[in-house]
This record gives sequence, structure tokens and C-alpha cells, in this order.
Amino acid sequence: MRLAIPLMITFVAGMIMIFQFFVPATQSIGETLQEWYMIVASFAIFLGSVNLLYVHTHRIRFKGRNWKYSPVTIIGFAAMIITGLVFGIEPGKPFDYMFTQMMVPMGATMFSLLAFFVASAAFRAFRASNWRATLLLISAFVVMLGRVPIGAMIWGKIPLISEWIMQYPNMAGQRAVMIGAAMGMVATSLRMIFGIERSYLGGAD
Amino acid sequence: MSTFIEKLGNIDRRIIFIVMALAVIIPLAVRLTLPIPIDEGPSKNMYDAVDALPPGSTVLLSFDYDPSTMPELQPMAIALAQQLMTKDIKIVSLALWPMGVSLGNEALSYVSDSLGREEYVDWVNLGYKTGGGVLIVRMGSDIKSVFPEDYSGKSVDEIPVMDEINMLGDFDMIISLSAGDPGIPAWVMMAGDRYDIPIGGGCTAVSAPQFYPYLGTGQMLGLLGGLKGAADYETMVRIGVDDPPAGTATPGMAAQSVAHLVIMLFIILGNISYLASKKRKGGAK
Amino acid sequence: MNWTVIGIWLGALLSLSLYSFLYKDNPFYKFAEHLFVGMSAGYWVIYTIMNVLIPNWWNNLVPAEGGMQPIWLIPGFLGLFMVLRVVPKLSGLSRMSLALIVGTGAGLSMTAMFQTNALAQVNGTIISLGQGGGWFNWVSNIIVVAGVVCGLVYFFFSKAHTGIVGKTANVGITILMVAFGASFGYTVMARISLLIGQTQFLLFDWLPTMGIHL
Amino acid sequence: MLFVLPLLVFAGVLFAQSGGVTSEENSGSFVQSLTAEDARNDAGGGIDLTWTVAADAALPDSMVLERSCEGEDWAPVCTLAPIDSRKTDGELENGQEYSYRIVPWTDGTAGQPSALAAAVPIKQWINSGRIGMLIILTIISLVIFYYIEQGKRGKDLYIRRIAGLTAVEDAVGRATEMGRPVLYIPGIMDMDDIQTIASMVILGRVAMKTAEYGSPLLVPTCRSVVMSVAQEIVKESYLQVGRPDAYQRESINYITDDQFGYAAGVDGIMVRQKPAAIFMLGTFYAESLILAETGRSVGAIQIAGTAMPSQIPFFIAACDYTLIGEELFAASAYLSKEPKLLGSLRGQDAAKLFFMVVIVLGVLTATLGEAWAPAAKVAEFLKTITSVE
Repeated sequence: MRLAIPLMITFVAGMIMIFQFFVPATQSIGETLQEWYMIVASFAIFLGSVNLLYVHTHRIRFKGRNWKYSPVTIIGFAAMIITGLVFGIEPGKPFDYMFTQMMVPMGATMFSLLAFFVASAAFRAFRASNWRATLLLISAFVVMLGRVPIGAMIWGKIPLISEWIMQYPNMAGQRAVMIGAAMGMVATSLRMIFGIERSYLGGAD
Repeated sequence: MSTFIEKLGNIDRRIIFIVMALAVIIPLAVRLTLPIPIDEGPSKNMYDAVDALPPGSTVLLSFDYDPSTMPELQPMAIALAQQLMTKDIKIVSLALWPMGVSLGNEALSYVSDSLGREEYVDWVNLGYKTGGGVLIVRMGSDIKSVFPEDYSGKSVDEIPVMDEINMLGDFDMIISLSAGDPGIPAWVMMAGDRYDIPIGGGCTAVSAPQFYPYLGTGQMLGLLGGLKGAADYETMVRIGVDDPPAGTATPGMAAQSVAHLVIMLFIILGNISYLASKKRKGGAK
Repeated sequence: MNWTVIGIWLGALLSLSLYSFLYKDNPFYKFAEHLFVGMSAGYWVIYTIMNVLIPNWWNNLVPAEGGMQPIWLIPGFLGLFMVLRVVPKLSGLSRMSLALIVGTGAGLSMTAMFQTNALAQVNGTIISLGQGGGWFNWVSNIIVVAGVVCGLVYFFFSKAHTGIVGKTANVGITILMVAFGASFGYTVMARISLLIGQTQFLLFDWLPTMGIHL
Repeated sequence: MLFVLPLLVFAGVLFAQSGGVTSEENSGSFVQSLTAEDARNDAGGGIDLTWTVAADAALPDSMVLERSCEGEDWAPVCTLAPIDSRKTDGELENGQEYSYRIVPWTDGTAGQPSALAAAVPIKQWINSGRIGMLIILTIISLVIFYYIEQGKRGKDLYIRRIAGLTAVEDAVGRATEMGRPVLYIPGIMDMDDIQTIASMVILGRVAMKTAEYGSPLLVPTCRSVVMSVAQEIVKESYLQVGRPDAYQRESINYITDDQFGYAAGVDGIMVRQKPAAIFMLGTFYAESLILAETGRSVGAIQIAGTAMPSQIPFFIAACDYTLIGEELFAASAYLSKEPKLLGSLRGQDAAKLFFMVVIVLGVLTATLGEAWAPAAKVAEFLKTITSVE
């Protein structure tokens, strides 16, 4: 019984979103609902923050592993919140400065670690261990060659072959994945909306 | 000898990391440059589609990325802006990513200054609003209520570029420079598919393959993929232009080519070592 | 020394600290990681308040032209319920907020996914095999159609992959592997360009602050 | 509720009539044949205007669109560029008749206005461009429900082997033997993402296994809502297995909403806690390989799954097992063997079969259609019902 109201909310919200797609007259209801959803989801960030602070204060208090670094997290968190609330977030203010000078380079660095990981993953995984793996290896290799000027220098047709792989076999594979996954998503959504799947509410039947 | 080759297959990945780092640093430091050939393909399609727009059209340019993908997408923004402004096509820009606003402004004002164009008359930056796909749907019926002012707080009613623009359907083309979500899929799904507006775009090389189906179905006109797409576009935009401004994609391409070769070399080495060890094991049986 | 130079140094030192992770976990990485987590968590809180809660909720609830719109109290309460999870006795209330989030998300993505990822792709695959003309286009088009159909057979769950189904599914997984290889190869480039961006920053922005010009 | 949808189709067809008036030729004006029509498929309040311009006349500097509602005075709506040929006027009152005319302006003086065109904006009850999709979606939904019902009634439903999922038990077992934790990463998107929802259902199953085996389960999340749901689900699983005492709320925590901040944090967890098994199931973007390579370097068994086409290759390269696309959504049925979920899977298969038939039929008729017209009609029909506006 404790799940009756939440299940009803899920059903109504889901049906409104489906209806507004097909029934133009109900579009405005759908738009309002989406805005509400965004607001509710946004409030949750406070919950996450409380959890983050709890985990790190807990670690400091009980001298957990690497507890000496926890103050760094708390200070970083507090610094962003305080400067944001006190000085505002416009360009030129401390909040924006810390974002562009510290967070952005850190994000870009984490992102660029991929260049190294891609190299080591390719080195290890692309082995001609059976014919299917060999096909994977060849298609990756040809496409890589086709993306750099040197490929065309080796053989003028390589960029064309690379384009062809992207446009035909690659597109076919991507499409199969997309159509299949879309069916999985439709079925999962239906189970959610009609309350057949309810474990996310913390109550298995 | 064979044991050395076999060991090669299991080298410490940190050696790969060091070689990769050098492969990027050295070409950049010595400023190595390589020529870029232009072939038929999504980059060329994109260029031709923009080139076919009549002067006086209006294009929506959406900056859906942040500084982490700047090396790939910013040169595209600059090259696109150069092409659009040279052809007297008006640009209305906005951002689905918060950091896209200042990146967009950087690119547009840089090009605008170099070509002697004027903000508000030839282009405007409406700024950022949250919401992604939902925001696009709302713009479909009324842009001015979603963006009552541009990024600097100037009312859109006072901005000449916006005179004839009331909803998404008023644009002749939408171009999204997209680093992820929200980005090209949102524009294709919520604007292209719903309001039948031509969509073009640029994206990081990583997401390009997933947009190929959109090219196949005609849901997108053209696509610039990664630094290669940016360098292609830079090259195409510069053809026939006297004294072109310096691009950033073309020099990076040289470093990229070297790094690519290094990775391919590693793959070849890995396979030689793998085959060698397989042969030996097979022989021992 | 000015704020720009300090900014470059902050960015450079933090970047190098994170790169040190490639060698192994170390105090520099731990410091940068903890700082990054803390700062970004703080950033998103402020960002959410300034870009969602104030414009989309507060300004609707209490419009500038005066008066109050009580209807906007509903999302406010549901949001509050979400936060009330920290009080164990009241945590049950958050189910209602969750229900709204999940329901809206499910309904919205169901139609969007069905339209864009299923129907549009099926529509795009319905082509004449002779499209484009010439034997080469015939072969290419057959590969696309057969690839999609066999790929879908691979995703069949209620049939054992034996016999004819198994053979078709095998063709399907082969096409998928070619696609994944191509996708990987295509991506390598992008990943390197990110590293190039960061390297350019370190070489051409940071080194010059120490008087080193390459 | 769902059965109402087909009825709506009929209602919509009846309602979707739009009234529009075409202007008479006014040969003296620059703008010719102005037409006004209720904007299609909107919630009302919109009128579509289209016109042509005199081919031989000189271009005016600009044109002004003017509107009059039920005989009121003409009021300007907006300025049009001389090259425009269509415009949608919005925010109108439904049911009122609006008249329009276009006045060309040259050198600051108004030219002769075009003839009038009028229309009444109407609210539409069905989007006529989406009827095909509505029908297909309704049929597919009904089929899925039918099989779910079959499953519930105890019909024996087969499910093929999925390698990545048979390995779940081994992975958890290995973690227990080694005395190391299990790390579960639910992707970086929020609870409105269906893949995250699917991932949460799988988390419930994995948590039952870790509860049985008694190995610690770590779930760092990138979203606060996901953290809450994960806590609920894991707690419930531990309860069901009869080990509520082993549930540790602290091990399911929020890191940060930031994509790479999250990646940095999780990488830290991997190298310091050295999990023996890592699950990466959900929506992943660029962080996929950062996580998977680090996980591999600490020697964990890795089981990944996502429907993001661009990230699947990285998981395949760096993980021991990868659930590709739809396999992620099949996982909960596979792990639980619950009849209704197996039924739902059977329904998905039927839907795929339907699409395969449509594709094959469409391709055959389109190919034949180049020589034989009736076949082309069939292909045309299939293209139409699968296209969505």
C-alpha cells in the first residue's frame, strides 16, 4: 500500500509525457511537468552534498584511510559555495576564476588521459586472435589510417575505404544497436510507467 | 630473440604512455606541418550546404561544448563563423552548455572584428539556458519568451538580427557544435525531426560515428568530425581567401598524425609478438 | 605576478598532478583528485541554484510582478521531500519525488527513443538495393540491410543461437565487431586532440611564464 | 488507458481539419498569392502564412506583416525580409478569425499591400504526422503486455545465454575469496535515464549476491537521486537475502555531478580499494575508458554494459565481459528469471521481428518498385508509416 501513491504518480507523469507527444493540445501540460521534474531533481543535489560532507567529516573523525586529504575536499567544496554565494558567478568574479583556472584544466586533463588509455587499450586488445577479432582489428586500423594524411600517402584509396567502412558496415552495426536498445528502453519504460517494475522505489513487490 | 618479441607483447603500459607523450610533445615543439587533402564526405557536404545558403539567411549556431573539447570544436566555430559572415549570413547563437556562452562569444567576436562585422546587426549571442531538449521544444513555438534578452542583458526586441526570428522555423539552418548531451541528438530529435529544419553540426571525433546514421537518413546535412573535420573546414574556408587568418586545427593535425602512427606501430608490434608466441606454443604441442 | 599568470600556474600544476596518476597513485594525484571532487561538487550546487532553482522555480513561485503562484509549491514540496531523506523517519516521502522523476523520464525518453532510435533508423534502412547504381552500390546497400537485420537477430533473446538463427546472429555479431572497430579507430584521433590541447597549454602558455619560449 | 490511444486516432482525424482562406490575386502588389492556414499539429494559437513574390518587380527594402482580428484595425506583427516566403504567427486566440496582409516598404514609404488572407487558429487533438508512430507504438506496447501476461501465467519462457551475465556470480565469488570489495558504477546520468533505471534493477541483483557471499559492495554515484535509489535498492536486497545487518549505507555515496571529477574520484577508489570485481552498467560517455583501463590495471574482473554506441568499443577493449546495447536491458530478466520480465523480453523480440519484417519487405518492394510500380506503392506506404514529423 505504501507504494500506491508513488506508483500512481509515475503512471500519471509517464502517460502525460506520452500523450503530449501525440496530442498537441496537451503540450503545455507536458512542458510544465518537465519543468517540475527538473526542479525536483535539482533539489536532490543538496542531499548529495550532505552525503559528501558526511563521508569526509566521518573519515577525518575516525582517521579513516587517506583522511588527511578529506579537508582538501571540504575546503574545495566550501570555497566554491562561499565565493559563489557571496560574490556571484559572473565572469571575473572569484567563483568563475576558480572554475576556469582550476576546474576546467583539471577536467581537460582527466579527459586527455584518454589519449594514453586509448593507446594502451588498442595495443593490448587488438590482437588477431581469431577471425572476428582480426576483422575488428582491420577495420579499426583502416579507419585510423584514413583519418590522417599519412594514410592517403600510403595509398590514395585508404581515406575512401575508411569512409566506406564508416558509412556502410559501421552504420549498419550502429543501427542494429540503436533499434535493439530502443526496444529495451520502450519495454523498460512501459514496465516503469505501469508499475510492473517497482524495485527503484525500494519495494520489491 | 623470440623471447624478446614475446615480452614486447606484455610491456609495461607506462612505456606506452611515455612514447605517446613524446609523440605529441615533439611535433608541437618543433612545429611540424603536413598538408591536408580535401575529399568528398560529411565535411565537404557541410561546407556545400552552408555555401548554398543565400545571403541574408539566418543560421542558428549552438555552442554545446565546454573548454575540455575546445581543441576540436573551437576551430570549427571560427571557420564556420568566417564562412557565414563572409557570405553575409546572419548568425544567432546560443549555448546548451553553460560554458559555451563565453566560447561562442570568443569565436564570434574574433571573426566579426577581423571581417568588420557588427554585433546585433550581423550576429547575436543569446547566451545559455538550462533544459537541453526541453528548451529546444519550447523555442519551437517561441524563442523570445525563452530568451527575452541576450547574454549581456540586452532585450531581444532591440536587436535587429532578431527582428524576423520568432521561432525555430524561422531559421534557414541550425548548426550545433556538440561535445555530448545535450547537443546534436537533441537538435535532431527536437528541432530537425519536429519542425523540419535542416541540421548541420560539428562534434568530437568520438561521437561522430554515432551520428552517421543521421547523415544516412538525411536527418543531418553534414558533419564535421573532430580535429580532422575542423582542419578540413579550415582548409576549405581558406581556399581563395587572400591572407587567411591563422587556424589552430591544422598545426595540431601534424602532432595527431605522429601520435596515430605511434599507436598503429604499437598495434603492429603487439600482433607480431602475439603471433610469435602463438607459433612457439603451437610448435611445442 | 598577476591573476592571469597565477591562473596559468594553478592550471598547470593541477594538470601535472593529475597526469602523475599515469605513473602510479601518489600524494599529488590524491591532492588534486580530492580538490577536484570538492570543487566540482560545490560548483554544481551553486550552478543548480543559480541556473535552475532561482529562474525556473523561485521566479515562478514568486514572480517579480508580485503575488504568489501556489501551484509552484508542488514541485517545491516534492523537492523538499527529496532532501528530507536525511531524516530517516521521513525518508519514505521521497518516493513521491522519485516517482515523478522516473515517470517523467520514462515517458519522455520512450517516445523520443522510439522516434529517433527505432523508427527513423528503420525508415532509413528501407532503401532500394539499386540505390546509387552500379554493382558496388548494390553490394554496399546489401551490407547495410543485411547488417541491420542480422544485427537485430543477434539481439534475439528468446531463441537459442543455433541452426539458422545462430548463423544469422553470427553474421550480425561480425558486423557489430566491424562497426565497433571502426568506431574505436575513428575515436583515437579525438582522444589525441584533447591531449594536444593540454600539451599546447603547457608548452605555449605555461612554459613562457618561466621565460621558456619554444 | 493505452486502449484509448487508437480511439484518439479517429477523433484526431475528425478534428484535424484546418480552415484556411487563400487571398485573391492582387496583381499590383509585390506579394502575391498570400495564404493563411491554421498551423498544423500545434496546441492552437498559430497560423501559417505562405506567399510568393512578383518575379519581375524590384525588391522592396523590407516588408511588414500586418494583422487584424475580427475587423479591428491593422496592427504590424513583424518585419519580414524580402526573400522570405513563409512565416508562422503565434500566440493567437483560438477560435478567432485573423486577417493578414503584407505591406512592402521601399525608401521609407509603404507600397501597395497584398490581398488579404484569413484563418482561424484551432487546437489540434492529434498530431497528424505522428499517427503512424502512435499505431506502431500501441501495437508494440500491447504485444509486450501480452507476453508479460503470458509470463505471469507461468508459461515457460526460454532465454538464451548471455556470457557477461553468467560471469556475475563468479566475479562476486572471486571478490569474496580474495577478500576485496565489489565496485558497482551506475553510469553518470540521472534517474530519468532509462539505462540508469535498468542499471538500478541489476544493482538489486548484484547486491543480493554480495549479501549472500558477504563481500563489501561500493557504489559511488554521480547523481544524488541515483545515490538515494541505490541505497533503497541495496537495502531491500540485503533484507530479502536475510542479511540486513551487513548493509552499509556509507558505502553507497555521492561523489560529484561533474563528469571528470567523478572519473577522478572513482579512479582513486579503484587504485586504493583494489576491488576484485567492477561492474560498469548504465549510461557512459568519455569517462568509460578512463574507468575501464584503471580498473583493468588493478586486476579486477570487469563486467560492463551500455547502450551508448560510441562507448561500447572501449568497454569491449578493456573489460572482460561487455553487455551490448539491448543486452543491458535484458540483464534484469536474465539474472532474476522472473516470469514477467522474461515475458517482456519475449515482447521485445516480437517487436524486433516486426521491424525486421518491415525492413525486409520495404527493401524488397523498393528494389522491385524500380521496375514495377505497385511494389513501389507498398514501399512508399512502409516509408510513410515509419516516418515521424
